[in-house]
Amino acid sequence: MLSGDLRDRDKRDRPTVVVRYRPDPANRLCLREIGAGLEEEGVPFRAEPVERGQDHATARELAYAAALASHLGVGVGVDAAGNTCVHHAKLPPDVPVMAGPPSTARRMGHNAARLVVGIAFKK
Amino acid sequence: MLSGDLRDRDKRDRPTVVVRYRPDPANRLCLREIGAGLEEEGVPFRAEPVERGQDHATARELAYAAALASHLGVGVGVDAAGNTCVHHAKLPPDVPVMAGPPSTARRMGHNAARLVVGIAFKK
Amino acid sequence: MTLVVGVDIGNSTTEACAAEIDEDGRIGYLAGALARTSGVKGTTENVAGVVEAVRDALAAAGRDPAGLHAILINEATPVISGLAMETITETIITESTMIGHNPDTPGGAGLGVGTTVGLADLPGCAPGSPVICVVGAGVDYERAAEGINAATARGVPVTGAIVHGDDANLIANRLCRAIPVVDEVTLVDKVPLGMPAAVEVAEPGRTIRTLSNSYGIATVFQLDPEQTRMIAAVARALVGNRSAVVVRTPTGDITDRRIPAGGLTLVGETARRVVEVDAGAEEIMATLRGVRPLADAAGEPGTHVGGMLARVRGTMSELTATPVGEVRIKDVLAVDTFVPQRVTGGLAGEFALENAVALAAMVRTSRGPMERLAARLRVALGVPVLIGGVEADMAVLGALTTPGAGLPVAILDLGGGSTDAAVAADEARVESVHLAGAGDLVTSLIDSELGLENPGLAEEIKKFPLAKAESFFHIRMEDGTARFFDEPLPPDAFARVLVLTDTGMHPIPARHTMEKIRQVRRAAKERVFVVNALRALEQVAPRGNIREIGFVVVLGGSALDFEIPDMIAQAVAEFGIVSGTGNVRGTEGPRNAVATGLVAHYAANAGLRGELVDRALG
Amino acid sequence: MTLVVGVDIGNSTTEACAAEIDEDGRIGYLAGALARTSGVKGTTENVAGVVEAVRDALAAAGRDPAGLHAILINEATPVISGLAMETITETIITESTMIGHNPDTPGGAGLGVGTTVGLADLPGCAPGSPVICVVGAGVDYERAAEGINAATARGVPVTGAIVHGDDANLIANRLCRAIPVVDEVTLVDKVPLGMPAAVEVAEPGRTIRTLSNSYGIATVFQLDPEQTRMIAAVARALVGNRSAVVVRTPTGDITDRRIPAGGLTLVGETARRVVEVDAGAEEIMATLRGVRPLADAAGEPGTHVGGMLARVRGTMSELTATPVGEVRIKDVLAVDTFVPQRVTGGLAGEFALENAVALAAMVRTSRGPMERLAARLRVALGVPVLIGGVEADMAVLGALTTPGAGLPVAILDLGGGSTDAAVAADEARVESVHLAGAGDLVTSLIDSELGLENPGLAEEIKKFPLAKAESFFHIRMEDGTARFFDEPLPPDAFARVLVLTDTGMHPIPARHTMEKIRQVRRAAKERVFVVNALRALEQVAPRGNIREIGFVVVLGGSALDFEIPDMIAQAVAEFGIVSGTGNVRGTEGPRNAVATGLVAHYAANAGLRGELVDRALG
Ligand SMILES: Nc1ncnc2c1ncn2[C@@H]1O[C@H](COP(=O)(O)OP(=O)(O)O)[C@@H](O)[C@H]1O
Ligand SMILES: Nc1ncnc2c1ncn2[C@@H]1O[C@H](COP(=O)(O)OP(=O)(O)O)[C@@H](O)[C@H]1O
Ligand SMILES: [Mg+2]
Ligand SMILES: [Mg+2]
Repeated sequence: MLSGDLRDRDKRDRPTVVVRYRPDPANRLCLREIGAGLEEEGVPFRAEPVERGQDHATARELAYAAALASHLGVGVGVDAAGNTCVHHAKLPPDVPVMAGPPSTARRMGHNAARLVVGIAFKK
Repeated sequence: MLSGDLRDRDKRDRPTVVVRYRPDPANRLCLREIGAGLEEEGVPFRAEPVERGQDHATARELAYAAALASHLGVGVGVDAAGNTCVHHAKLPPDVPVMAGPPSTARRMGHNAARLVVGIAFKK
Repeated sequence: MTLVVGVDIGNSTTEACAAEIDEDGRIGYLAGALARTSGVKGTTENVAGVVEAVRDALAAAGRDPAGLHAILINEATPVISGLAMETITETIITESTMIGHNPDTPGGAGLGVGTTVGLADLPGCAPGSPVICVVGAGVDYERAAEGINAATARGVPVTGAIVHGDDANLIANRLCRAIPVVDEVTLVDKVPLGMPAAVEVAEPGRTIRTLSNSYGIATVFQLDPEQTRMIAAVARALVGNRSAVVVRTPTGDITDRRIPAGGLTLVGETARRVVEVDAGAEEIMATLRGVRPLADAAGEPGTHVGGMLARVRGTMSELTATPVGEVRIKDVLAVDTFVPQRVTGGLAGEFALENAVALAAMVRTSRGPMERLAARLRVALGVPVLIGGVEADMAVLGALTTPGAGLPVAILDLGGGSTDAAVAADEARVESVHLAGAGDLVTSLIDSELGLENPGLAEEIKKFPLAKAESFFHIRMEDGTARFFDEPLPPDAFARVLVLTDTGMHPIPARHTMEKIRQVRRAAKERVFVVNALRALEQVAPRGNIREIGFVVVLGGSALDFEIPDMIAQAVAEFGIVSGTGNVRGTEGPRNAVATGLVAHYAANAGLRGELVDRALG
Repeated sequence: MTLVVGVDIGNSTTEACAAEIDEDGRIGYLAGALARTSGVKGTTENVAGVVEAVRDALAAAGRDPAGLHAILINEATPVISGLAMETITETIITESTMIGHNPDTPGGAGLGVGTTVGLADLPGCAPGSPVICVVGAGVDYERAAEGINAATARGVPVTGAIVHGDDANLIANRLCRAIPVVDEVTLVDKVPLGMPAAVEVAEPGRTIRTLSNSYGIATVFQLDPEQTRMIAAVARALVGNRSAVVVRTPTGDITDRRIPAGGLTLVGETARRVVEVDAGAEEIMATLRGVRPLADAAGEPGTHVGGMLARVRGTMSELTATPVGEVRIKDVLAVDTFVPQRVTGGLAGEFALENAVALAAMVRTSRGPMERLAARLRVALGVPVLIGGVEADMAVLGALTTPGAGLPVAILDLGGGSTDAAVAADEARVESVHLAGAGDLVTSLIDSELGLENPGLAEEIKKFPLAKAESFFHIRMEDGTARFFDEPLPPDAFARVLVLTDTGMHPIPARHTMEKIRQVRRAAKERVFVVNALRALEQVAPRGNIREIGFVVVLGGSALDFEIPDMIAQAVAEFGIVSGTGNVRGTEGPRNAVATGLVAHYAANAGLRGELVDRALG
């Protein structure tokens, strides 16, 4: 288990928010908006398509897995339709920080960043 | 990988500092002292003997693995002689927070706790 | 054995003290109780609250109400307070000379100076002369960055940008040449184009240095001394900001206007003085000291202060069923405060902290309703109701049951509407005073200074310590200690300042830091209670000399506060007298003094009992 | 074209301004430079600093030193300052009545009252009477908890504990009945046994309520009013603590002693007044206003203030090679401050904040050394050295090169040792004043109020903003913004307050919160610079009326501060005049005014040049 954890950590030597998404043309704009929200707040992130076999994961499941993989403990999940969810590694899997439809993607990016920065969420 | 992480998380539903130690009569007192330091600061912890095959790990390696396993990101490692090391999951593996001989065990416990609480270390 | 209950009807709280008195007048205190005062103090509406407090006290004492001999209520001079607040300054921007708001995430750092040009017009700009790019609503950050980069490539020095969206860093990160970018300028369309402008953004954690300095603006726009005089107010308004824009329009201006609030006429027993409300609290209080004791106060009709006092007077008249003409204002407390207000003419929802004056006024009404109340109470409870001694005398008697308190004693009763004080050299000679301003004024200052518009939350902020949720599993308290939780906090608490009430943690929906809220809270308490405590002691002390008082006993609901007693202790420490929070009967803390005093008075005057009962029944 | 360099030798900094002047007296400014002043201002030690500044200015201007026509230095009246601080209160505990320290982790919560008993003696206690258990050094927490539980089981009510080690929660967690536990009492062996005692611990984030209240202590120990008067100081000393112990010993006492610091004699030109230093800064400054202008000041021999002024005078005499008897103190600035000091007689290393007074004294020395310095400089640089106009006149000339500044102008030169001001209705009539107290006093107040004993760190705290390391990868700045790092911060920065200097982040090794350090820093700046700015303007303003000044230009090293200019702007805002930080020649900011003024003066007085050169050479 130790070695497994270490291998995983090699990938994440830099502290980043992890964005996990289902590769789908329908959510491409969302991804850009999430990234914009994170960038405007000055928090580094990396976006990763989901691995094979995870094609049925919901935005929340993706967000939670992303949070666990994040050095900063914060993850964003994006489903095929562009619904987003923000999660934190220290929260129970079924209690995400927030979630929303595609139209809220930019705000989700801001708030994922603010979770890291520790300032109050953007409404 | 997601499921692996989740299984690991089942064990640690409560946020705790993880103390990993080599089971050895020589370090029993140290463990008690580390626990005392953590308890006095009011931070929950759990102590786990190392798994088979890890018998050669140093205090620092144990501490880092413990930090990764900790919901709070803070781990303490204790080697067979009672040397202790405090580590944080967000630090590089070879840069522990602090380490010391058996006589400093109580202080290491205090400081592992303070790492969580976010107050300055005890000298 | 005679079973009696002393009852004190306060503006906010009705307190009861149950006791048995033996043949020799020795008192066995049984229990205390309290209830919310129903209706306005001294009116027949109070019956419900009194009945509740009496019932609870008897229940706590384990005594049958049927055995009750009498209810003792005090001969209160109903003292009722009113509050009003008036803004006395106003910031107005004519044309758009200044954008002084503080977006969370401006981009870049430094100072840029040039002529304002819309993004779409950049291609038409001639190389060589510096410009400030204005990016309107709906423009994507990539397009904005491309447009600016293209202009730079053509030799047009773009030195700064003013942006509608929350895009400053997105744009700044995509530029070939770093420039300061101010974003979230909601009314960006109103920024005049073709005008000289300057954009400044400070490094994180710092404040701007050029545009908040008159000579900085003068340097940027090459102003002469006369022109510099005109823009001094702009610089002043920008002090303390992290980012700012100044556009030089031909007639643009910003003014710091004083709103004529009107004159307050203070009528003393021998003198009469008028003071302008916008002169501030210090001036008003100094004038008041000059005419004291106050007989009445009036505001100039047609002015803000006129309206203010008319409102207070009207409310009092209504509550006490007294004709408006007979309502007399017997004390006034003025407090300087500030109110966050939206700047007229601002382009980005700028707020300015405007100065304001809060006035608490205290009105003394006639004794009339007390007698009617006693009659109603007798009907409701079926026992004799005696109107006992004067409230202040009773409070002194009750306070003296505090262990360690002795004569000469002064009491300070910190209530909701008024701060009352009394001094007794011995138990017979009591001097008392009722001052306007107490707990409710503190609550209302907290509410307005933090811009909460939520008095319930302000009351909680007053009464309970703060904390900040630093993660989902721990909070940090005002004193720096951390507390851990097994269950995650709700997301709406995250990174927010919380008030730790006895019914749970409540997030404060405002952008203030914990330290700021703490400061506002403590300053409000200082300005009301420390000021009033000293004012009150000064007025009741023998020869006005506080040092001649031996013991100060602090009483009342606000004495339960977690920091007010410490503040008062510190303020009177220099007089070298014993001062502390009362502990009535060694058990009740600062509560129940008047109710206890009524029982003590009754026991001591056993011989008069028959007469008093007769009077109450008569 | 004539190449000259104007040089201003300040207490801390030597500034140079290189310029070319044409036949018609038109000036072409080339470059400015600065160097640390070598040695004491106005002495021949300054040569090295001047040579460095001149060389740097010429290099920056790209000019050959061989072409230099003359060096212009100002006719400075050397003004040197001295600092001293004296504690005027002292807290002494006789016998061990009180343990007022604040351990990080006390255990339990609430109040316990009983007789003090050593852990080993618990088995001998009779059931029924409450005890406070005293746990000595080296006792294991499990043994302590077992002992207390055994006693409780036998019916001995153990109501609180006083513990040597950092064990409070370890013990409290193992008890069958919850009690308050105060730990880390280093001298626990000195706690008297067999005495009535009370232990109080507040909930996290709160402060104690009973032992910090005189009547609370009176209730606990059943004191009468006379006894209560005796313990009032104990309650006062415990205000604001999270935990405390009070032991009632027969003769125990705590006193708040005022240390007689001695009298300060202020000799004015027409009057002479004596003021006691322990009366505080306000009294001293009021007395000073009464005798102004000050001719000299003296301290009562054999007292603290006597020693203080003797030290200042001695240092000045040594530095300036003037006989002690000829050193005259021309201004004094007194500032109230406090110093954390260990309490005499404390049992747990208690600290108390003692009041102190800091005095800055300004001494004017004779002009003598300037002439010698000019001669040495001529030798060192091989060019004529001209002693130009008066420093204040030159500063005004230089300040007027600030864009937007006009007449009537006042300058405020905020230096290291002194705050200098000058006012000019026109360029010929300049009034000036030199006041004691500036940047160095701010640094020393920060150092002592925070108990740092590290002036270098205090200087950094003065000059740079603070942040707190909240994790290994981010810090939070004073204004709440966070900054992220890719590399982890060093462990010694963790959870510490950092000062963000230009050479990196330095952890502050003290237990103060960021807010506390910020407050101390800002208060020190206010008390020195705002006070001195107003004092200075008042003294130079026409008819003492600041409103008659048109423009205030703030200059000097301390005007580079990130918050002092804002503070001064705010303080003079109410006078409705233009005020801001200078921007000499539109480029130099608040630096280089005197050096620039020297050049301007030289150019304007072209006709006098020959004469001046002769004088300098003569
Ligand atoms: N625990 C508390 N902490 C701080 N303030 C309190 C507390 N309880 C009551 N108060 C304040 O006390 C005031 C009412 O005091 P009280 O003595 O009951 O008034 P009155 O004498 O007018 O009936 C209110 O302003 C209320 O906010
Ligand atoms: N960047 C800065 N921020 C704040 N204070 C500064 C800065 N630079 C210098 N100072 C302060 O300026 C003072 C020296 O001012 P200066 O004008 O050089 O003195 P002088 O005129 O006596 O030579 C010192 O107290 C120093 O701490
Ligand atoms: Mg932004
Ligand atoms: Mg402890």
